[in-house]
Amino acid sequence: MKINDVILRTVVRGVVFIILTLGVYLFFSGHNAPGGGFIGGLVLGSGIVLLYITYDLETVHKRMPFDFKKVAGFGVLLATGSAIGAIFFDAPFLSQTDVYYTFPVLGEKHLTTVTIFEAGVALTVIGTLVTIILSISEDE
Amino acid sequence: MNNLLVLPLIIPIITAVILVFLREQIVLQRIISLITMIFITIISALLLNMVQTEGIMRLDFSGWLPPFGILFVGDSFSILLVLTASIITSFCLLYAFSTIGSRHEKMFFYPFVLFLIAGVNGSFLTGDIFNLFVCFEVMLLASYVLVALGGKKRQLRESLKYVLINVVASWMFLIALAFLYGTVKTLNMAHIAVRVAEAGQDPLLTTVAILFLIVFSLKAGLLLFFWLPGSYSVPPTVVQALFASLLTKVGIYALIRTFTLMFPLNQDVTHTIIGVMAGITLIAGCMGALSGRDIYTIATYNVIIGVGFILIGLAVGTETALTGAIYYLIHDMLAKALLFLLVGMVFYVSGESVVKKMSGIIQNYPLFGWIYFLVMLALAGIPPLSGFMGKVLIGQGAIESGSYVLLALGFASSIIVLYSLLRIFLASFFGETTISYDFRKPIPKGAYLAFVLLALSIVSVGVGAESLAVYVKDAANTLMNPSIYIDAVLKG
Amino acid sequence: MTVKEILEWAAVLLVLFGSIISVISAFGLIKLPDVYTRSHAATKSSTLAVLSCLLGAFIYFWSHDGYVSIRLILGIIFVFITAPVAGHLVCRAAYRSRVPLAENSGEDELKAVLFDGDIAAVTTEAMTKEEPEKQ
Amino acid sequence: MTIEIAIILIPFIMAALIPLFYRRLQRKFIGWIVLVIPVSLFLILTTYIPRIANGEAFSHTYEWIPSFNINFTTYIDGLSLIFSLLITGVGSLVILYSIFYLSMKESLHHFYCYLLLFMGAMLGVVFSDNLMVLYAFWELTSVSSFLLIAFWHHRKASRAGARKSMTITVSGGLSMLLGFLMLYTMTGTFSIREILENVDKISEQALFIPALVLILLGAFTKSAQFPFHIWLPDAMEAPTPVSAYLHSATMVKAGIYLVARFTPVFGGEMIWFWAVTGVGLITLFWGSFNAVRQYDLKAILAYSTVSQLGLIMSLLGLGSVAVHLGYSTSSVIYTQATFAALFHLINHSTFKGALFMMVGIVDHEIGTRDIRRLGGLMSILPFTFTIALIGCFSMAGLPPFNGFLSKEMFFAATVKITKLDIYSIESIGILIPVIAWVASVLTFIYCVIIVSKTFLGKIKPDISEKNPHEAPVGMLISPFVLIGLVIIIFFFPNILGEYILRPAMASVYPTFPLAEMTPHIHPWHGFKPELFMTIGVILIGILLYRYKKYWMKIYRIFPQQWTLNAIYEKVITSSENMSESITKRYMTGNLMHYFVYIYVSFVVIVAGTFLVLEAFTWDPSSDAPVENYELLLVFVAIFASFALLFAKSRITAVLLNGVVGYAVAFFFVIFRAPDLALTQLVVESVTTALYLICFKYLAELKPEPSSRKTKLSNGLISILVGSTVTLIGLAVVNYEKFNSISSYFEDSYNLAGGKNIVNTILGDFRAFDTMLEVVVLFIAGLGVYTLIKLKASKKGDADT
Amino acid sequence: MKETILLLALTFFMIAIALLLYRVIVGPSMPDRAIALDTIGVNLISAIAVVSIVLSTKAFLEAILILGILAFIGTIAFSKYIERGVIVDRKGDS
Amino acid sequence: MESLMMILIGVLVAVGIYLVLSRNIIRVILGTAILSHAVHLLILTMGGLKKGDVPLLSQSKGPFTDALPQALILTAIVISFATTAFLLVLAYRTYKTNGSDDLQELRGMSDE
Repeated sequence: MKINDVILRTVVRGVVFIILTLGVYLFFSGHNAPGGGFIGGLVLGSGIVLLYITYDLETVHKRMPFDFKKVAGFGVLLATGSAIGAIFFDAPFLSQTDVYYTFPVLGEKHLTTVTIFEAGVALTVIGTLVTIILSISEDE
Repeated sequence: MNNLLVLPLIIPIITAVILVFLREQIVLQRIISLITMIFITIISALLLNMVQTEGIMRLDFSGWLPPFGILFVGDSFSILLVLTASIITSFCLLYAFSTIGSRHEKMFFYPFVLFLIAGVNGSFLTGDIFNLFVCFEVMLLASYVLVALGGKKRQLRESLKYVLINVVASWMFLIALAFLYGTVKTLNMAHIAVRVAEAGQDPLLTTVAILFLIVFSLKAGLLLFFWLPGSYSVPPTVVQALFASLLTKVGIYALIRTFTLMFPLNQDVTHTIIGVMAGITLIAGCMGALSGRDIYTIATYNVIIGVGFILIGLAVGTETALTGAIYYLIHDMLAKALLFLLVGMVFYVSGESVVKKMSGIIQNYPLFGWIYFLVMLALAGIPPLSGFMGKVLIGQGAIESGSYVLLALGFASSIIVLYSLLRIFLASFFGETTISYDFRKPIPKGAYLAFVLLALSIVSVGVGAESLAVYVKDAANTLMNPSIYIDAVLKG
Repeated sequence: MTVKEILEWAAVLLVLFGSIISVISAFGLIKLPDVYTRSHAATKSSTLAVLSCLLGAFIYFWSHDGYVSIRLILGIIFVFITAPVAGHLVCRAAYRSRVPLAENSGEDELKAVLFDGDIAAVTTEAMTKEEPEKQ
Repeated sequence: MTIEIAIILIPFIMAALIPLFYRRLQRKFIGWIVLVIPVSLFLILTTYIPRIANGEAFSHTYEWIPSFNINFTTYIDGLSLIFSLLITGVGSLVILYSIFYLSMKESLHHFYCYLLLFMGAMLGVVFSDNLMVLYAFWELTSVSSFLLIAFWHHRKASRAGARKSMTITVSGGLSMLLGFLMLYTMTGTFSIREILENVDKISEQALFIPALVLILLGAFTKSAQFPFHIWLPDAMEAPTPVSAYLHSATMVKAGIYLVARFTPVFGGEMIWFWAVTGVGLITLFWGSFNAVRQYDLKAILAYSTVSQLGLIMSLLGLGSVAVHLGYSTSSVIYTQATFAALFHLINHSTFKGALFMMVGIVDHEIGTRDIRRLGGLMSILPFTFTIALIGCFSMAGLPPFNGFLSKEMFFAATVKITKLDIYSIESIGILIPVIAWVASVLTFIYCVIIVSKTFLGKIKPDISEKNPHEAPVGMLISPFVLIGLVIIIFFFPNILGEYILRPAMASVYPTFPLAEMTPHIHPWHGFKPELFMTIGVILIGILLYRYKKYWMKIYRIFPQQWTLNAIYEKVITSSENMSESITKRYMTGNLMHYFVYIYVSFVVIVAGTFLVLEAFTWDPSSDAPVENYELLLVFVAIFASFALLFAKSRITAVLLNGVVGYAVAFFFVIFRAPDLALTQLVVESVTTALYLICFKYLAELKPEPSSRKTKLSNGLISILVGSTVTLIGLAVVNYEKFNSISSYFEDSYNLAGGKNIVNTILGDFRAFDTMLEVVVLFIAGLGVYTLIKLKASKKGDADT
Repeated sequence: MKETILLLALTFFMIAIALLLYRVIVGPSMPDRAIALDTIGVNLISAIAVVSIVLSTKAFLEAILILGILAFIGTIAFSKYIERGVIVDRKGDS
Repeated sequence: MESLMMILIGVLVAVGIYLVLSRNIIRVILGTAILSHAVHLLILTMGGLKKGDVPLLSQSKGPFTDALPQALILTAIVISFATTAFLLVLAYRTYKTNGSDDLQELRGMSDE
């Protein structure tokens, strides 16, 4: 017996957009307001999970053809890489640095390596979350 | 600041993640993982010598001075253990190359091993109690996966128990951490030591210390070892060997660190309890080893006996005893790894795990048999093999401090160790063989290589005890005088 | 009383109103006879409660700190969109999993369509009907 | 590298070389090549005799583990020289013998390898000055003798015998090690000589007596003293050359060596005197008593060895009174017992070695060692008969053989000791000569049995059918050399006394003037009590042998299950069974039980400490205020969690868990933790989703099948744990001795450029935690993937 | 005064939650419980808003939004589970 | 408030432990979930409750509530999430291969 999900899917299309935006927002606002790589990643991940729930594995996989294990792995590499980078500058492991850089359009922005670190964290969280959900759902 | 200190943790992690991307290239995975471990071995050997010349090293992550940031502290004790762990892992990897099989290798076996060793090394090196928890978790998560890797019926069943018990243990760790933070309001181990000393380790702090004792006992298999025999006998042989040699030792390390650095003051209470627990562990371990009818049971209970024996050293608490405990710890790591590799190989060549159902293995595999004989003697503490120095020094310490009951139990236990392992040797290795030489299952060369290397290290640790003495003595000295550690962390 | 204070009071009262509605809706959830009626209490009055409450908060922050919270507006919109969908889905799930209606309910018209008749035929019919909407 | 080190090392080097090169050698040459080593060592050692007789001693130290005072110190004095000569001398003969004894099919390389290992270990024992090195070699002798005994490891009895000897001797070794460690604790040195210098200081210490007892235990187990002798008869499963070597000259003598070596340290103690003498005498009696009833020739010899070792041991005990008395003209006479001990040590090696080789020949040629199946071999094996006759007469203490001399001295010593009035010898001292005499009678009897049952009488038919003949010359050389010695020593005992025994006496009694301690040994020394005792032995012995069948019944008095062997077996099996039943009882494999153990020990240990130390305090005055809604929230959380206990369906349970999670999140809100609230909410929802996804593969909840009693006790345990946590928590809340380090983080904007303190902690101050936690997450994700993808193949892989 | 009213409102929300908890526990059907949990979530949103007012902090506004999202996702998941026993379909349903 | 929280934590611990002592895998896992809730609250309580403002510098001048426990709990939450995910999968794999979700039946002593 097929069950249609028209209402759900229609709403979710919008909602997922909100969720993903919120995720990105949380990711960037982390340094000064609640949020950060972790929560951002979790929210983004749960947005993707919502997609999986409302659609199905195949459909979503066509739209997002990533190997989420590798996304997670890439995240870990990014986090550890940004941490280990300090070693080459003879600074203690994990030392963060920041610069103020003036972009052509955006004006002066505060850039920190913490952001790379946080991005690594977020990617890992997304990757892992989706990997777990996907692996279980694919099990027969 | 010394960035070398973080390498034993970070290199395996990065390599492990890279290996995840190289999933299909098995040969490449093997080479990279082995190179990584050798690299870490070299690094830690380097560090060990640096500690001797420059004193205790520390690395404040991001440059935040203790007690505010997290830091790694390398003293002789921790780096000795890192070194031993790295060496053992390299050898075990050699064994794994020829035995683990491509099914496992494609399922990220090497990454998980590397994660495990990263967690282990992190636990040894960290100077922050909450970070210790996190490192434990890295190690544990990797171990959960490794126990269950393979998906056999028995394996899943035992790993479920293993995971659940460890989840509860981690929970208790968190409880203890909460209480610790609630009392001393800091997380840096050296800083905790200072504050505990300031408060004179009052009753409440002692209670917290006892909580930590329970937590680490669960990890170390001190008194609370119930989970150990089941879960250590199900995973693939290499994993068993790694577990037996590394995991409980991390718990032991944590116990020693906790009760020499952070809570050394109320020894009447804490060390008495440790002593009682170690005694019961020894008795129970001996009974288990005596009752064992299959090789895995005997081997796993020997792990428990080893734990009890080492912790006698802590319970006694004199410098000699701690020196002995460190020696014995190193010995036990090497010997238990070898023992489990051998036991696994016995199962492989005979297809049997019940002692009485096999015989005459030594006729087809003489070298294999003699290496078993060697490790048996080493575990029984026969000189000049590796177990001897530790046993002598722990015994000396116990005599000095008058702990005769523990002394008697400890020495009696080595007879049981010998007896139980001798039973395997006589029944399984000696006797008539039923399989002719030509029809035997060949033992892979890599496995032999691992055996021989481990056996050589057991012999050289025993014979060359002097070359280790300077490090071990320094380690014990630091343990006995926590102010050295504290000053190194909090000053300068 | 300044405008600011009036607004603050309005906010506080809105919150109070919301909380009372919320309790009423909770009572509804307790008292109503079956899941379908309860879902009314849950989706309709609870949404009202939360909307008034969020509105109150919005007004409060606006008046108190001069802070226009986009997040609160978003939240309001979000609840506004999702609450009915959630209610719909749960009720449908309930019906499909054959949770019985209260005894004093009126006629159950869907029952014949969904469970008693030729299920395959009905569903394919339903699907063909929905086809254009889907695109 | 000095010559002493070389003496110890050469056997080891050779032992290591044999397995490497034996394939290149012809099998028959292995033995001859090996033989070179003990012979040359023996010759080298003989060069020491004159120098040591002059009172020199040789010592060299090589650092091994100087950090812990463990050094490789060799020390050769008179005492070690005797033993080393025996080891290498008898060793040469044994290897010579075994070249002919062992068939070419045996794994000769193993045999010689073990034998050389053993020889090296024994040399190490007697040459070591450092107690730890001595211990190392001591255990090595146990190990190598284990290998020798288990040489025919396809035989079950060999394995059992090897196991028993290993277990007992290693245990003894361990107790000896403990004794050594106690000595070290008292003196701060492992060097025997340095300990000797400090004897006065340590004899008053509390550890002195325990050390004495423990070291004696080591010596007794090694020397097969009662009741530890049980391993020795079983060890006879070894090839006969091994028995000849281990049990006549070497391994069992190690205990004697140890006792002699430590006599100057402990000899002054009463307990030493009684322990050594008493145990020696009991062993002497018990060994001879049991030897009489054996049927296996080797078993007779085994028990006779036990008995003879008891004799030597008791002599050493008797000699120790001299140490107690100190030097005076009247006390010197008691040193003669020790002299006799050393003398008998050599004598025993000669005749017992010969006898073992004799039995080997009989076994080799006839194919059995059972005296019930032997008889009349005199005509077939005339040379062997000669060996047996001389060896047995010497053992029985008859002239003109060396056993007579030492036996006489033994009697003399036992008689002499009764005249002393220390150690309450006056009350029970008379037993000493009595037991010695009775045991000697028994010794005489079994000696007669060996000779008569094997060689006299008629030849049994099944033996004559095989048409046996005398052994090859090669096999006879060694025993003839030994019985030659038996006779030579009788006639020229004083050469031995002067050059070999006297220097050894100096080692045992360092404070005594050497010249007075060497009695002149006469075969004839007048009508003294000892002579009458010997005559009595012979007469009564012959009588008893004649009427053996009448008194043999006494052996049946002891029921079979009460023999020491049976008790040993019973102790082992019952301890195994008991361990098994106890272990099985608590190691149920049921996770619930394991959790119960954990929680019970948690409560007992933690709460116990907490209450005993009276650490509980509670002062709610500084608590934050409680609002109504918070109270309600607490109730909601409590109710939700309680309801979880009774949830009948898993969805309900998960929903309730969700409620608890929401409540926790709201607590985070109330307690001003926005990041936590966010994380908690997301994680809670994702976890709930995970539960739901996994429920597809899991069964619906069933009511708990546990019994009411289990439920009650579980409930009690959980309440106890819960209240322990609460009570400690209440006490901790009021613990306000320190300020938190987190005030430092409040400057986060200046320090780390972030205004969210929690986030700066996570991303900067404690970024390392975050990094690792990401790794944890990654491992978990990968782990889930592997768990699902890697399923056990149907056929099941044997090992991976 | 305002504060008292706000606390009173919070108390009301808690009462509502407690009542809903009753529904979660008692059921009787799964959808009942799911609805009740959803409503608890919605009530929590309000409660968090009120707490934000009381503490006069904007730190929890994200939490409000998140909770809205999650309550929605949770309800979808539950209803899908109740309806089909599976949350994530493997294949497209067309 | 602290005392009240400690009582709540005690109750949660007791409930969690009772569940962990169950024979059914799902109950045990739920028990660990409750236990981790309890310990998170405990860590928070140990840092002191309502002692200051939300630890955001942009929102207040202080004093702030203790931020360190919050960071610790965050880490702990993530770790317990990771563990729970693994545990759940392990549980159902065990159930599928061993055919039982009763831990007493999963003793595994007799069938070997």
